[in-house]
Amino acid sequence: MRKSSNVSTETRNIHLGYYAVLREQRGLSEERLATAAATPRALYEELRARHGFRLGVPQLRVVVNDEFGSWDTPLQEGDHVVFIPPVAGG
Amino acid sequence: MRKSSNVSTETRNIHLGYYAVLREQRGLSEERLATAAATPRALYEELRARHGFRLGVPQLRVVVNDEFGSWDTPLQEGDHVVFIPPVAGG
Amino acid sequence: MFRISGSPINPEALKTQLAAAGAGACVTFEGWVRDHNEGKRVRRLEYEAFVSMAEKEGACIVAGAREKFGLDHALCIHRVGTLEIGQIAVWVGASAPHRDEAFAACRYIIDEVKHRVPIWKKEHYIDGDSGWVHCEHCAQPGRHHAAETTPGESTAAPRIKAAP
Amino acid sequence: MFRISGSPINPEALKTQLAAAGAGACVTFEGWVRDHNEGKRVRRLEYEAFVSMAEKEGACIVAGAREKFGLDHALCIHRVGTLEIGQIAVWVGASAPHRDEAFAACRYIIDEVKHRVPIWKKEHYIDGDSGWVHCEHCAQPGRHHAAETTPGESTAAPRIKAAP
Repeated sequence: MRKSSNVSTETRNIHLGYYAVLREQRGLSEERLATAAATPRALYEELRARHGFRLGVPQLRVVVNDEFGSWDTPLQEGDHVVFIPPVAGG
Repeated sequence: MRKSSNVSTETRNIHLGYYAVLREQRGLSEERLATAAATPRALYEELRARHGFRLGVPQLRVVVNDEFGSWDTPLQEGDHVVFIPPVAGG
Repeated sequence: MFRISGSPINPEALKTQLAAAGAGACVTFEGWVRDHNEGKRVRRLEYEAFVSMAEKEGACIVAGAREKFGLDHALCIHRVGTLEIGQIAVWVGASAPHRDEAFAACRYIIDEVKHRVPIWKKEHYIDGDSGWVHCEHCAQPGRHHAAETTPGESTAAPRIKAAP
Repeated sequence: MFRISGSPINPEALKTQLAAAGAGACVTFEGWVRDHNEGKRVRRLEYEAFVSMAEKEGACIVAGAREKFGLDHALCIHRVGTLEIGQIAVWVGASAPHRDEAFAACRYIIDEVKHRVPIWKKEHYIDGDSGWVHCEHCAQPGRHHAAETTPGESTAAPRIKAAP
């Protein structure tokens, strides 16, 4: 198990997918990103600061590798991450 | 207005329609009947005694001239009367 | 609109009548002839209606639902005659701006039709028996009863043994 | 079964998949593109889905409903892409021995799909404006919210002014 002091300085390659309002605000549907963010929460805050996303973490869910995940589970190299804006099917 | 003492001895021609279990028990769909029955209630009891209908008044509704009627409203010459067994559409 | 039909029901043709630019929800109910009831295996059903009264009562129910639930459109068609397993005995459709009203109205219409409209059904069983389906509660004006007949209620239904 | 579809939904073809000799009730829900929402006149809608997750979540909802309500069959298809007024955005169908279960299941499925499945819709208004429809409650896993967005909630939705 990695120590969190190490985790925060590692860099991981993350595959990001964007949908709906996040896709529009980001201006693309997917990207690969090298990030020092250790968790989905840190990653989203990094992206939010960079791209000005208006939605906050409480309004989103996160999907990691096609499973709904928790905001604080450590990210792994190569993870596929999607932040899910509030849905409105039907 | 007729006095009820007279009503009970008058004879009226009533057009009867039968449906479902009453039609089967009567063996026909409609008939014309000259009856001394003054009300739908009396008429049904007369028919029940004659034909052995198993349903009682509390299980039925009565329609007089294409309107749901009351059991004790005096019948008039030429009335069209249908006793409605419990329904089961759908 | 409510109608008694002696010929098969065509759901698609009916549903087009529910279209409205302001409608966001359409709910339909179809009653199908089922191969069993209360533990007995059913071969077919026969439906009989007091047509003039059925159409009057049915129209009243459907118009009432339109008003009560603020519907765009509502329709109900009920079959009469002999129906085989899988055939549509009754079709109800309701369209409304939102789904709450469309669901509630569709349910309301089929419940009221089953309780109030003078239509009767006779079940013909695999074993040759047959019986009129009803429950005594239905006969009480204004009284509601369980959605389906129950074993206790069905014992009141006369059973007519088929000729051998 | 749950499916995301890029082409128009064909209700009749779907409904034949619900047939079962033991089914006495079939309830369907169609979500139609409505010409208005929250007082704004709508020209068309755009639906977008995270397809792999939507189909996984949707399949889970439909299978859960089959189990929970003892259904014969259940299906849900959701459109993506650009839809005009009157087109079918989503279709849900459920068949069951009795109507209680068919109604409850159909309602359950559309409610869960609207709350949980990663599908988004953008409204394009007659006045040239557009906006993603959502409410903040939807983002809370396991939380239910009102059936439709409300004016208070919709103010949280980013509005993107169309190019003149």
